[in-house]
Order: sequence, then structure tokens, then C-alpha cells
Amino acid sequence: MKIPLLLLQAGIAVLAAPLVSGFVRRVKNALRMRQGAALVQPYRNIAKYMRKEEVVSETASWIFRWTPSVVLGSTLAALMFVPVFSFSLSAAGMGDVLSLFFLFSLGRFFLALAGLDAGSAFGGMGSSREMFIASFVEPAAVLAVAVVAAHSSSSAAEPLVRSMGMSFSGMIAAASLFMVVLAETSRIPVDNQETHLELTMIHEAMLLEYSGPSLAMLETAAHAKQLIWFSLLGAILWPWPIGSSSGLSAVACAAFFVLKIILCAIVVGLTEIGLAKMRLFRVTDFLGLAFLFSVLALVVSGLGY
Amino acid sequence: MLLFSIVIIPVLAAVLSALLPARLRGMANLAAHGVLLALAGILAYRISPGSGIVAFGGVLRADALSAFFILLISLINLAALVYSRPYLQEDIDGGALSVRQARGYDILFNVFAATMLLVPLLDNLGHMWVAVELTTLASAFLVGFYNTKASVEAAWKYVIICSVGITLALLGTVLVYYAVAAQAGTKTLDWSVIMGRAAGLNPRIMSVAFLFILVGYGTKAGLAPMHTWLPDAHSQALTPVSALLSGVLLKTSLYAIIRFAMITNKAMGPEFTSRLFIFFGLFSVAVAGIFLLAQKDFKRLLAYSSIEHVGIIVFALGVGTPLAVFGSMFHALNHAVTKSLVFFAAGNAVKKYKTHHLHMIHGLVQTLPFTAAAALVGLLSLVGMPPFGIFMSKLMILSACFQKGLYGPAVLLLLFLAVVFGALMFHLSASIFGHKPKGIESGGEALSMKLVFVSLALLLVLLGVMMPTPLQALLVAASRLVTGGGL
Amino acid sequence: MFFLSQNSRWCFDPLALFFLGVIVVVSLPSLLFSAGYLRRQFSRRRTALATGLTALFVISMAAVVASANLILFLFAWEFMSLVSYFLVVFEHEHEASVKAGTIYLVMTHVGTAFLLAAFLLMHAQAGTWDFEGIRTAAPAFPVGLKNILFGLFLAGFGMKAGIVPLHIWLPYAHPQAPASVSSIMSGAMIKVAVYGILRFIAGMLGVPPVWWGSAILVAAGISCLVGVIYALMEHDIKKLLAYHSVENIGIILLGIGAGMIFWHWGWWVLACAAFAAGLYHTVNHAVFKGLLFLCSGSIHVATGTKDIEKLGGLIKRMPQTAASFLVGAMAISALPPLSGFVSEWLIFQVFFAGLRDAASGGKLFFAGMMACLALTSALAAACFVKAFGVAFLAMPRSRAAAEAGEVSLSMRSAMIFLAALTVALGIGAGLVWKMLCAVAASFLKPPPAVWDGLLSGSWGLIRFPGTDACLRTPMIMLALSAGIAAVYAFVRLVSRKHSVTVGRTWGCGYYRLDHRTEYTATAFSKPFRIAFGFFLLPYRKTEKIRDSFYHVKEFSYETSTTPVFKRYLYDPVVGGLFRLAQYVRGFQMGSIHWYLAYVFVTILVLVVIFGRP
Amino acid sequence: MTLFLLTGIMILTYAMLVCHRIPALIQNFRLQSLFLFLVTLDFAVRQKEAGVFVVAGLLLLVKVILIPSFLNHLVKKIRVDERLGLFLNPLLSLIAALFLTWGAAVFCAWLVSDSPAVVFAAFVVSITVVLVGFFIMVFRMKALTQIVGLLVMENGIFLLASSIAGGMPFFVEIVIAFDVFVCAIITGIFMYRINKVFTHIEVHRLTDLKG
Repeated sequence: MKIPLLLLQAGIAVLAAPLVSGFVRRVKNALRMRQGAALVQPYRNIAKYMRKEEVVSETASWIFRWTPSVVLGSTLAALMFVPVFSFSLSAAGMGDVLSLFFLFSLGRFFLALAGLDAGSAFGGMGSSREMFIASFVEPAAVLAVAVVAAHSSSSAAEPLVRSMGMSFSGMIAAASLFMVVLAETSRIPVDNQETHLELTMIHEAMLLEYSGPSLAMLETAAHAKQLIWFSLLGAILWPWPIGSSSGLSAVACAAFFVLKIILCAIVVGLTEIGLAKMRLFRVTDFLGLAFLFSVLALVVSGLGY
Repeated sequence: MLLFSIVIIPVLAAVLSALLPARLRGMANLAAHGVLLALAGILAYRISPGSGIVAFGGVLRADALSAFFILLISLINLAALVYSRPYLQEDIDGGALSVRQARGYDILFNVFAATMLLVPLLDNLGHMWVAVELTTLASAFLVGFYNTKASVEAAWKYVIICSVGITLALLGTVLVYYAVAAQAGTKTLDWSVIMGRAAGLNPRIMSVAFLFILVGYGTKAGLAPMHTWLPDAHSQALTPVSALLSGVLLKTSLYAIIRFAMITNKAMGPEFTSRLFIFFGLFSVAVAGIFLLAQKDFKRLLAYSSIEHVGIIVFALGVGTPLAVFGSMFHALNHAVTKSLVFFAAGNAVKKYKTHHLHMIHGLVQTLPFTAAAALVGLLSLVGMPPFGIFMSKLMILSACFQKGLYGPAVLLLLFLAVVFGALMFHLSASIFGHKPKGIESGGEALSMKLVFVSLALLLVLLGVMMPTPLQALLVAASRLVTGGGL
Repeated sequence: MFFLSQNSRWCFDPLALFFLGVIVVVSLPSLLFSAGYLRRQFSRRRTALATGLTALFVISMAAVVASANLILFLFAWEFMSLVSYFLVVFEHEHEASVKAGTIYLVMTHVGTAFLLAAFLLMHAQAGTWDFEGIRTAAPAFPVGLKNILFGLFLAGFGMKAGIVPLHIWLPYAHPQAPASVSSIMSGAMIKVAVYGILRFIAGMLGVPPVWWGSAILVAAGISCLVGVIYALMEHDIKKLLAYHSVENIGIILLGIGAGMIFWHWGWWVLACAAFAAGLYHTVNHAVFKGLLFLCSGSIHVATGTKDIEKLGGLIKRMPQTAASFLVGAMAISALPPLSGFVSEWLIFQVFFAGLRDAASGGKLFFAGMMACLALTSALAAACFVKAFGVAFLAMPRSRAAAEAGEVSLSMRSAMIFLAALTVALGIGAGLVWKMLCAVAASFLKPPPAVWDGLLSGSWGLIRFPGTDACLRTPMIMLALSAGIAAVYAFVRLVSRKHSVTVGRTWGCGYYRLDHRTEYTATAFSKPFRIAFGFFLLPYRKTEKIRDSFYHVKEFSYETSTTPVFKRYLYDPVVGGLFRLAQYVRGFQMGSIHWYLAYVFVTILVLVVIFGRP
Repeated sequence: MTLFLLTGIMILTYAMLVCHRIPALIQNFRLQSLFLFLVTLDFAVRQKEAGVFVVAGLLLLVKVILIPSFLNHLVKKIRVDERLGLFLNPLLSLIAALFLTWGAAVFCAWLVSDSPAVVFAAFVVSITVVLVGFFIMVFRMKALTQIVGLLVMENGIFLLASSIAGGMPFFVEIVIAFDVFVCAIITGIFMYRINKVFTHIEVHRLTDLKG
């Protein structure tokens, strides 16, 4: 019944995801008055990795070899939960945003193990910092989603989106979620995607040992994850026409969705340019702020706005 | 005739052991104390149905209460005797004791047993006082048996403090006599007669008399502020003697206090004595708990734990309901059995490691496995762990206390018992477990010692899990006698 | 009137049967494991003794759960503590296990003192020792008494369960016992305490006031966080797992506390669901904690050490142990297809329902609890990445780890059985959920109308009543495996010549990396130590040992965290008692004159005070 | 007549507190026992009961003749210096004794308020003798003083027993007197042992067993 449609939707999303991060990079370079790489540069990278030969460290175990598939697989499964174009598995009762977060933590768990498996200091440092940031992201994210869901009687992603109009508490929750998105997609204030200085990068450090097709898979997984977060953020900020049941035609929904994603990308690009990378132990205050925003949102929604 | 024979047998045994050579003397003593236990059983059996009384020529008299104490005394005497045979044999082979001293020990042991058996049987309060005084004198030589500085000092303190205490008790007895004489004009000190007339006694004199009795016999029973002689005497005495001292001697003086308390209760109502008992009981448990924490000597540790258990028994008497008195009697029996088991184990350990110091004794499990098992069983039973008797008696006492509504004292008791539990576990588990010190080789426990350990441990578990009905009947009769109310 | 021969009554209602099941599920594999585990370490006689004691331990736990009489319950409860004390002290050669045993028995005994007081109060009030009699008499109890009873039960059972201020003994006792025993202790014995809380507080004292539920929730929240933070700092694998038991007990009590609050507000459906969520996490924790302890036991046997800093690279030498440890780690970090995920998802739903429906004050309270649970599960994931990564992956850090071999078949089969059970509990969530709702309803006794709300949905589906969010774990499992298979096939298809060569790990091109450059557990937990510094009060000492002109030849770095509860709560009390004892010891100074003076003063004081006017 | 004897006993009790040397103490005890014998004889004459005469005779034999001579024999055998070793010098001891007498008087007034003067006087004297006996045991260093203190306390109780309601039952008195004699003998033997082991009989130096 819905399964083939869902698979189709996931496939399109995976293909479109690199485009989004390419677009974000384009936005940043434009603001820096630079020429910068083409929009499709991420596709070229992935294609290059695909052709390359894979070098695996001698100390690595089967975990190192299977992590890329698990990470990408879990992200694909997560894709099915989020209302990307039309509707999502949660509408079919598969689970909801909470399971989404848990699927992300599955991917993160294996990626961290792979980082440790290679036996180099950089991988260990990366996974330690990744888990550190993830543990402070989790409460803020869960609470933000809970607040938003509190309006729409269930935390299933799809109904969550449909019934909730533009409300003040939704806005504050979206702000908190925006900070969470910055942390999760390793954007500037928390982690720097573009650098290759081993001691500063967090997400990249775990991928340091990978090459060839495995690296390609991990790259696409990162892009897909970013797409999911953007679509979740967009769903909360501009909740209206999503999904087939709202009377608008499917094409209009998809167009509106793409518009939302572009808007998010621009906002993210702006913040990346505006801020400098924080010291690791100030990230706890940053994410603490995000958590406070979601508590504020809860208080506001408690008052009825 | 039964009562007379109970008193005469140990005296005869004393005389025989003065005459017979070593091998025969052992047999005679064993036979004598075996028969004694049997007689005590018969006495208990004859008395338990209803409030039967067995008397002999106006001097000796036994009711349910004294039958129970006779049973208790003869049981522990037998256990101590069976244990002291191999214990002394080791000393004689090792040259620490001469054969003459061993003979002296047997005579004194029997005299001591005779005096203790006499106390519950005497009806006249004056005679009872003399019997208690004689127990002190008889046991003084046993405490000071080894002619070392420490044991002589311990014996001296034991004799003097207990004699002072008992003199105060004599003053109390005289005051009781005065009250009886002044009120009814009858010149008698027989307990049964006084109980008949107890209702009309002058409450003022009776209260003062009971205070003297409580402090006097309390000194002998090791209640808190007057307990100072007890740790010295128990740590310096021979092991079987200290088992007798703390297992049974303390209880005989408690028996005397109970007799007087029954009179005072009849004269002035129970709340006067119960307030005193509860105060002294709790104070003893508290003092024992605190002193246990800072103990370094194995036998002194056990002496303080005796003070604690005497405190619990007196506390239960203070609660005063039939269930509480049943619990206190049952606790007295449990404590006697447990304490003798632990003292025997301590005796072996101290002899093997040649030191009283707890920090030097460790790895007992490897050097003396049977003794370590006995020590562990005894320790766990002392602190009231389930399969053993004290868990049940503690439960009875506390439940009686809660039923009567004495929440404050019950909570205090629980608190102090927890402190005692911590102290005992902290000290003894370090010495029972751990590595064997180098110079000591393992093994060397006599068969009869093992027999004593196993039988006492089995008795404890039996008392803990189910109560034999004749014993239960005896205890119910005793508690009905003391509190006047059915269970 | 008192003795076991007259007082043994048993009851097997659904709650008791559930906990019996939990005990059996943990004990059987552990006993199987212990056969191999003990034989390698101890002589034949001591192995027999240990197995006998373990069997006795399991029987006593079963007796506790099945008893229907206060005395029998108390008897079995103390007997359980006693036997577990012997097991903790089993390797009595090590001084540490004797000390741990003493701390354990003393704290358990204090806990039992609370229980004893509560039982006696109930007996004094209700007049009977049987559970039935007390349950019928319970509504008549005065409210003040009910609150006192609640406090006593929470303290007594909290001490045994390991709720935070009372958890001191747990990280000492569990690691000292042999691995198979510590898995039973962590898996089953702590659950018996949870059973006690359910049976007496929920089962007997009737509808609870709201502050009961919130007290349990607050205690549970603190236990979660403290447990996981200390686990992050711990590098002895069994102590790490022990601290995690504290954390998971917190999670279980989160469910139960929320259930009691809903029960007070009369939301029957949510109350049943919350209790069922708590019970679900109980059985999950029993299974995966048992599994993890068995794996730690096999590591201990194979390498002879429990310190993960000395391990490393075990996955290549002990594949099955590594695989089962990984399954356990994934379950405890609540990763999707497995059982841990399902129960934490349920507890999240409980809090979400509470958040949505509660009044404004309640909203914040439930939000706080939800955030605390989220933080705890994330920290748990971090902790087990550290534990698994440092212990099993990369290069061995010591000779023992390098030469470790796989353990015997019986041990491996026990571990694999539990791992399979973890996966099964994850997949068959719908079935288990229905059973647990029945158990929860059995002792909550909701009005019959509630039943249909709970039992909807097929075997695979959990429909959480109230928020109608539903979870189909088999579907998630399917989606995951489909995703992974699709990706693998796609990559295999696209890069046909996909050649994989084995090279050296990237060491910035200087030299061949060896185990000294690997990330150690201390390093891994350093960010957390700094972030939670306000609570852990970390201590750090660095020292240059040998210095040359250009660079440091040898450097010593030492760090430790202060055990806050032990230092600021327990040491002052125990230290104070010992100082008091030293002072009071002065009163027995040996001079006979003072002793006589004591007797003299006593009689004077008594005559003055007690002499009747 | 009895009042005269009672004052005699009181004076001797105070005298006991003052003496410095052991033979003096024993002599004082002997005199006090003699006066006790006379009091008992006086009561016996007034009651005209054979039993009390026997008791008085036994008292004379045990307390006046046997015990003091045994103690003197012991002191000669031990050949230890005869100073008593006082904690409190005689003056302070006397003040304390006065205070004890006042206490005994108050206690007896409260206890036996409605009895004739002689019985009241006998009560006060016997309680004072008991308290002084206690005092001697606590505030003197030598072991012998503790034995004598104990015997003095028992003297006080005997006085109390014989003065109220015509004396205790006959058989009880006999057994108690015999018991006191045995107690004196045994404590004497122990004192001898202390001297043999410690070569002194200062009891306040016996403080090895602590804690």
C-alpha cells in the first residue's frame, strides 16, 4: 500500500540531499564574495569516492567495514519517518519523531565506534566529542519536539505538522530546534565542516580513516541527515501545506517543501558566516540555551499561545 | 525429690572430681551433667501444663519461670563441659596447666554449676541472695585461673564490684522484708508468701527496695552503668568459663530481678518497673553499641555484645506484654546458645593465634575451618540474621513494643541494633576472612569441639525456624506467670 | 504464632509471576555461565560451593517474590541478603571484597530495619501478618501512618534497589562477586526491591497522594543522572555496569512514579501504561544487564583484568563475546531495533502524555523528567561507546589483552542466548506490552472500561493509549535491514572493481602507530568530566618526570573524581561514630575506684529521681 | 540503751574514716562489730527469742573474732607498708561523712516517717554505715580497705536487719553471716595473690585492662 511510495520518496530525498549542502556552500561563498565550488560539487565528490580504491586500516575490525552501511541505512530508515514531500511512515503508524532521534543515535553510535576502531588519536577525539555534544543536544531536541507535539495530540511527525498553526510557542521551539540543527549537522558554532585540521573537526574526524565507496556512503548519509533536519525545521516553522490530505495538489506541496528547504539553507548559511567556531566546552552553554528556549516554549504553550 | 537431686548432683560431681583420677573424672562429670540436663527436661515437662509447682521441704520450689532457667543453665553447663575437656587437654599437653590445676578446674566448675542451679530453686529471697553471692565467689577463682597479672586484676575487680552490687541487693531484700513485716506483721522472706500479700505493701518502701535490687543484681547482670567488670572478667577467664559467665550467670541475676519485679508489679502496678527496665535496657544496648565500635580484643567484643543482649532482654521485660516476656525468655535462651558458640570459637582462635588482638587474627577460614564456620554462624546469629533464633525473638520483642505503642523506644532500639550490627560485622568479618598469616599452620580441632559446634549451630537453626511445642508451652507458662495475662 | 512453620503462605498473582519470570530469565543463563566461569578460577570444591550458594540465592529471591506473609517475606528477604553477602565475599582472599561485603551487609541490614519498622506498624494496625488481611485493612489506616509507611518502604526498598543517596554499596558489592552472581544480583535482586515497592506502596497502600509519585520521580531522576555520570568516569568494567544498574533502576522508577501520579489523578489508562512501561524496562534491564555482566566475566576470565584501560582489540580475539557485548551495549543505549529502545520510547511516551495533559505545574515537572531521561540515555550511549570502543576495538594495550582467547562454549552459549533474548524482546514488543498491561492492571485494579484501550494492536504494534503514537518495531527492523541491504547492494553494483587494500592507520605520515597513541577511557570521558565538574569535583595532578632541553621525555598524569556521596554523607556519619566510640572508651579507664563510683552514683541518682513521693 | 550503742557505732564509723594505718582500720572494724553484737544482744533481750541470741553469738564469733584476726594474720604475712593511701585526707573524709549522714537522715525521714524514734535512729545509723563503707572502698588505695569497706557495708545492713521488726528470720541470718565470712576469706586470698603477683596491693595501680 504506502510502502512503494515511501521508498520512492526516500530515494528522491537521498538524491536531492547533496544538492542542499551544495546550495548552503554556494550561499556562504556568495556572501564571502567568492566564486566557490559548483552547486553539484557534492555529487562530483561522491562519484569520485565511488571510483576510488578503498584503504582499510589493519587494526580495524568488522565494525569499521559495516558502519557506513549501518549509518546510511539508519538515515534512510529515518527518512521514512519525516514528511519530506508528501507523507511519512508515521502516518502509517510506524513510529514518530522520537524514533527518529533514536535512529540518529544508532547511526552516531556506530560512527563513534568506527572512529575508535582505527586506533588513531583523531578518531577517538572525534567520537568522544561527538558523543559529548550529542548528549547535550538530546534533551533540547526532545523537549522542543514535545512542546510542538503537545498542540497536536500526538508526537507522530505527520499529524504533528498538519494540525498545528503558526503559534508563538511553536516559534520559540523552532528557534531551539534551529540551534539543535546547527549542532547536529556540524555547522560552524559547534563544528567546522570545511576544515581538515584534525584537532578541530568533530564529525569529520570520525570519517578520517574512510576512503572510497565507504566514504561516499558516509557523505551521503551526512547530506540526508541534514535534509531530514531541515525538513523537520521547515515543518515546524511553516506547517501548512504538507501531505496529500490537505487538498492542495502534490506538486504544489513538493514546490512549497523545496521552498522551505531553500529558506532553511539560506538561514543556516547566514549563521555560519556570522558566527565563529566556539570552544568545545562553551558548546554546553550554547545547547543549554537551546534547552532553555524549549522550556520557554513549553511555558508559553502552557499559557495557551 | 527431683529438685533436691538437681542440686545435689553437681555437689557430688565436685566431690568425685576431687577424688577420681583424670580419665574417670571426665566420664563422671559428663555423666553428671547429662543426667542434670535430663532432670531439667523432666522438671520442665512436669511443670509446663498449667502453673504446676514442685516443692521440696519448704526450701526448694520451682515454677515455670525457674524450670526454664534450670533448663537453660544445665544446657549451657553441658556444652561448656564438653568443650572444656579438649580445651584443657591441649593446655595440659602444652604444659600451660599442671594436672593439679586441671583437677582444681573440675571441682570449681562443678561448684559453680551447683550454685547457679541453686539460685532458681530457692524460694526464700534471703537464701537466693546467698546463692547469687556464692556464684560470684565460685566463679571468681575460675576468672582468676591463670595466675597472670591481667587475670588476677580481672578477678579482683569482678569480686569486689559484684560483691558491692550484691550487698546493695541485700539492702534491697532487707527493705522488702521491712515492708512485708510492717504491713502484715509476718516475719517471712518466702517469695510465694510475699506474692500472696504483695497487694498491700507500702509503695514508697517497695519503690526504693526495687531500686536497690535493680542496681544490685543489675551489677551482677551487667546492666549499663554497672557493667564495668564484665569485659575484664570475660576476656581474662577461661573460654568455657566466660561462655558460662555471659551465657548463664548474667541470666541468673536477671532471674532474681524478675522475681522482685513481680512483687513490685503486684504492689505498685507495672508502669514503675517497666519505665526502669526500658531505660536500663536501651542504655545498655547504646553503651554496648558504642563500646563495640572501638574494640580491638576478640573476647571483650563478645563481652560487650553480651551487655547488649542483656539490655535487649531487660528492654523486653520493660515492655511487659505477655508476648514481650515470651520474647525476652526466648531471647535469653537464644543468646545463651549463640554466645557460648561464639565464645568457643573465639577460644580456639585466640589459642591458635596466641593473641586477643583482632587485627592480628585474620584468615581464620583457612587456619581453623570449623571454628571459622562456628564463628560466622554465631556472628550472624548474634546480629539477628534470619535462619537463627535471635531473629525471631528480636521480631517478637519489637512487634510487642509496636503493639503496645512504644514507638520511640522501638525506633531507638532499632537504631542501636544497627550500630551494633555494623560494629560486629566490621570487626569480625575482617578476622574470619582474609589471608592466613605465615607462621600459623591450619587444622588441629578436636572431634568433640566439632561436635559441640555442630550441635549448637543446629539448635540455633531449629530455634530460628520452628519452635518445639514443649518449649513453647513452658515459655507461655512462664510469661503468664510473670505478667499474669495469657498470650 | 510467629514461626515459619505456622506462617508460610504463598501467593502467585500476575505481579509475582512476572517477577519470578524475570528472576528465572536472568538466573538460568548465569548458572550455565557460572559452570564454565568458576571452573577456570577456583578449585572443584569451591566451584561446587559457589554454584550451591548461587542456587540458594535464586531460591531465596523466588521465595521473597512469592511470599504472602510479612514474616515469611522478611525471613526470605534477609536470607537473600545473607546468601548474597556470602557470594560477594566469596573471593575472600582480596581484602577489597571483604570490605565490600561488610558495607553491603550493613547497608542492607539498615534497609531491612526500615522494612521491619514498616511491617510492625502495619501488623500493629491491621492485626494480621498476611498480605490479604493488610490490604483489606489498609484503607482504614490513618493518613499520617500511610505517609510514614511510604517513607519507610521507599527508604527500605530504595536501599536495596540502589536509589541515589542509598546506592553507595552497589558499586562496591556487585564487582566483587563472581561475574555470574553479579549478573543475577544486578539483573534480579534489584528487581526484587522494585517488586517490593510495587507490592507494598502501589499494591497495599491504596490510591497514593500526589507527593508520593513526585518523590519517587525526583529520586529516580537524580539516580538516573548520578548513575550515568559516575559510570562515565568509571574504568573498571564491572563497577561501570554497577553504576548503570543505579541509572536503569532510576528509569524503571521514572515509569512507576509517573504511574502513581496518573493513578492519583484518576487517569486509569495512562497509569496502567506507565506501570507497564516501568515493568517493561525491568525485564529489559534484567536481560541486557545480565548479558553485559556475563561478558565482563568472560573478559575477566580471558584477560585476568577488569580495567578497560588495559584491554583493547578483544574483538579480533573474542568475536562472540564482543558481538554479545555490542548487542547489550546497543540495548542499554536504547538503539532502535532492540529492547532498550522500546522501553525508553514507552517511558518517553508516558512523560509526553503527562506533559500534554497535566496542569501547568505538572507540565514543567514532566518536561524536566523527560529532559533528564533524554540526557541519561544519551550519556549512557556515550558511556557504552567508551566501554565497547576502548575494551574491544583497535590495538590491545597490554600483553594480557593481546593473548586473550575466546571463552568456553557454555559461557558463550549463555551470552548468545541472552543477546538473542534482547533482540526478541525488542521485536516482539507488542506481545510483551499486552502481557505487561495485564500485569499492571492486576494490581492497579482499574475499572473494567479501561481494558479495551490497552489491549489494541497486533503482536508487532504498540499503540500507546492517550497519545495514540504507535511503534511497530518489526517494521522498523525491516526498514533498517532493507536500508542497509539496499545500500550495500548499490555500492557493490556501482564500484565493480571495489578493491580493498589493508594499509596503516593515518599517523600524519610520521611513524607506525602503536597502542600508546590510542584514545584511552580517561581521555574519552574527559569532556564529560569537565562539563560535570561542578558535581564530580575532579582532581588532577601532572608531573614532569624526565625533562630534556627540547621536549619532555616522561610525563605522569593522574586524575580522579571525588565520590561526593561517600565523602560528604557517609564518611562524616561513620567517622563521627568512631570518634565518639574512641571518646567514650575513656570511661572504662581501668581503675576500680571509678567503677565503684559509677555504681554509687547510679543508685543515688535513681533514688532521687525514681523514688515515688 | 540502744541509742547509746547506736551513737557508739556512729562514732566508730567516723573514727574509721580518720585512721591512716591498716591495723588501726581493722581494730576499728572489730570494735564496730562488737557494738553491733551488743545492739543485737539488746534486741534479743527485749524480744526474748532464742534465735536472736544464737545470731548475736554467731555475729560475735564471725565478725569480732575470726575475720579481724584473719585480716591481721594476712597483713603480717604480706609484710607490706601499712599506710592506707588515702585519696581524700581525713578532714575532707569527715566532711564527706557528715554530708552522707545528712543525706541518710533526709532519705530515712522520707522513707520511714511514721515509726518510733529508736527505729528511725537505727535506720539513719545503718544507712550511714553502709554509705561510709562505700566511701572507704572508693576513696582508699589499698586492697584491704576495699575488703574492710565491704564488711562495714554488711555491718550496716545487719544493723538495719536486726533493728527493724525484731530481726530477720533466724535461718536467713545464719546463712548470711556464714556467707559474709566465706566472702571475707576469699577476698583475703585474692589480696594475697595480688601481692604475690604485683608485689604491692595498691589497687589504684591495677589499670592494665582498659577500653
